[in-house]
Amino acid sequence: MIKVVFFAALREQLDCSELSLSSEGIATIADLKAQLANKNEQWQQVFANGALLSAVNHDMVTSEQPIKSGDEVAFFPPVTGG
Amino acid sequence: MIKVVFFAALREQLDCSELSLSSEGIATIADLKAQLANKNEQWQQVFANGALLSAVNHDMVTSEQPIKSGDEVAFFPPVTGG
Amino acid sequence: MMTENTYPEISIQTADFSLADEVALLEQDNAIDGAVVTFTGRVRNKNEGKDVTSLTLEHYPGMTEKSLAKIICQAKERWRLGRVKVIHRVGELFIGDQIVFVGVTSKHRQDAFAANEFIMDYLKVQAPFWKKENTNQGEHWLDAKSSDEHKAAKW
Amino acid sequence: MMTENTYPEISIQTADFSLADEVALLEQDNAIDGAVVTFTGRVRNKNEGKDVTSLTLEHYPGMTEKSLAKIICQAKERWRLGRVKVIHRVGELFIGDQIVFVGVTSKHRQDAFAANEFIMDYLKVQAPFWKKENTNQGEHWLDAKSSDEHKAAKW
Repeated sequence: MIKVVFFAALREQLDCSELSLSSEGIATIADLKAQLANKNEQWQQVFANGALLSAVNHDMVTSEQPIKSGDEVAFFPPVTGG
Repeated sequence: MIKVVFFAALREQLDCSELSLSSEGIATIADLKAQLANKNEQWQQVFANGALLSAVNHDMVTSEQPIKSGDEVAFFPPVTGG
Repeated sequence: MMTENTYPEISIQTADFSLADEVALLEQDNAIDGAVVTFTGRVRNKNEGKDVTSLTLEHYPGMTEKSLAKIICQAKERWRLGRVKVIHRVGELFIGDQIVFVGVTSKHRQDAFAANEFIMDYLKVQAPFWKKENTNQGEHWLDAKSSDEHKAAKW
Repeated sequence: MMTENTYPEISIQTADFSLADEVALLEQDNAIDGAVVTFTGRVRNKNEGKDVTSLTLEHYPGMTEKSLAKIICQAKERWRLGRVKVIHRVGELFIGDQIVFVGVTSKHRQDAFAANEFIMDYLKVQAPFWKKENTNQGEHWLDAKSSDEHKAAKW
């Protein structure tokens, strides 16, 4: 299983802060994104945003990043703290 | 009259913190320096130091700076505060 | 296991902090560092022409600490630093409230200035915090500024 | 006539100062500035390999205030600043004692960082202060550092 978490505007748009899904057929962040976008039109729209950032196990990564069962993957908008 | 003040190492080397002298024959800082250096060998040596800084009426100036009666002239080593 | 002391240089908290106490800790038993630079970020009453009433700060627990620890490490690699402390508040904050503190000591001022600004510039683009602005015209998530990307890129 | 308030942004004093109080004054009734940067310079226990016991700070009253006021003016011309405060102590100071404080507020952090470092860099080469170092090997006046000239020249 892969744990997926969402933050800030993204969490509100999806009305979802966390979900788990099977790692079957998911080799990279790009695969995971494609599968999530497939859920419905709303999710498709949200994941079409090229500015979204992703992290695996608390490290910022690119779409090519390999992922595996047990990983915690996060999607969120560009950060605005400080 | 011109008021002349000395600070820090310079004041200690000259063993003098303040003196007044006539502005006669003194048109610039360079003139004043030459006259002070003329006092004795000790003063000559001290004023031979090219790193000395000068100020007229609390503004840093160069040797060419004109001075006149009533001015307060200061000589001191490079500053080391902060 | 993560304990409270995993990242002693980093604190993510809802509570306010005391600048004086933080600087006292940076200076305590520290007679070798002559320079102390602090940055404090506060909630402003205006942003892009709108009247702000409060900010709500969200973050990604775990990743926040890890990303800040990485930024502090990079700063220590680049400059001769003594002590470092980074505090970031989360939750709802009001006008004039302190949001973030970065404190750095060093033997020399140039290192302290550079490292402090570096940490802030990277915090702004890499640490997972998000601000929702509450204004008299409603609430909205702030957009990231491209100027912040440029500041971080210049180091 | 010079009154105590001729230079409200500048204080030359033998007494110690409180970082917290100074920052509170910079922030008081100031909801437009989101960034506060402070620099504090302290007496170090070592300098160029010698064990320092204390420093004696001399200055040129009148010129000190005038030169600092000029530096602050230049900073305000160059960056969008809110409030500025510069404090410099004189007399005998011991290990760990605060020597100098520069506090700056601004709407934006970049201006606050740059202006604070600019003020310190210029104070170091233009404000008439001199340090006599008292060490276990006797006392001596400190020499100016050419690196300080270079720092000021780079602005």
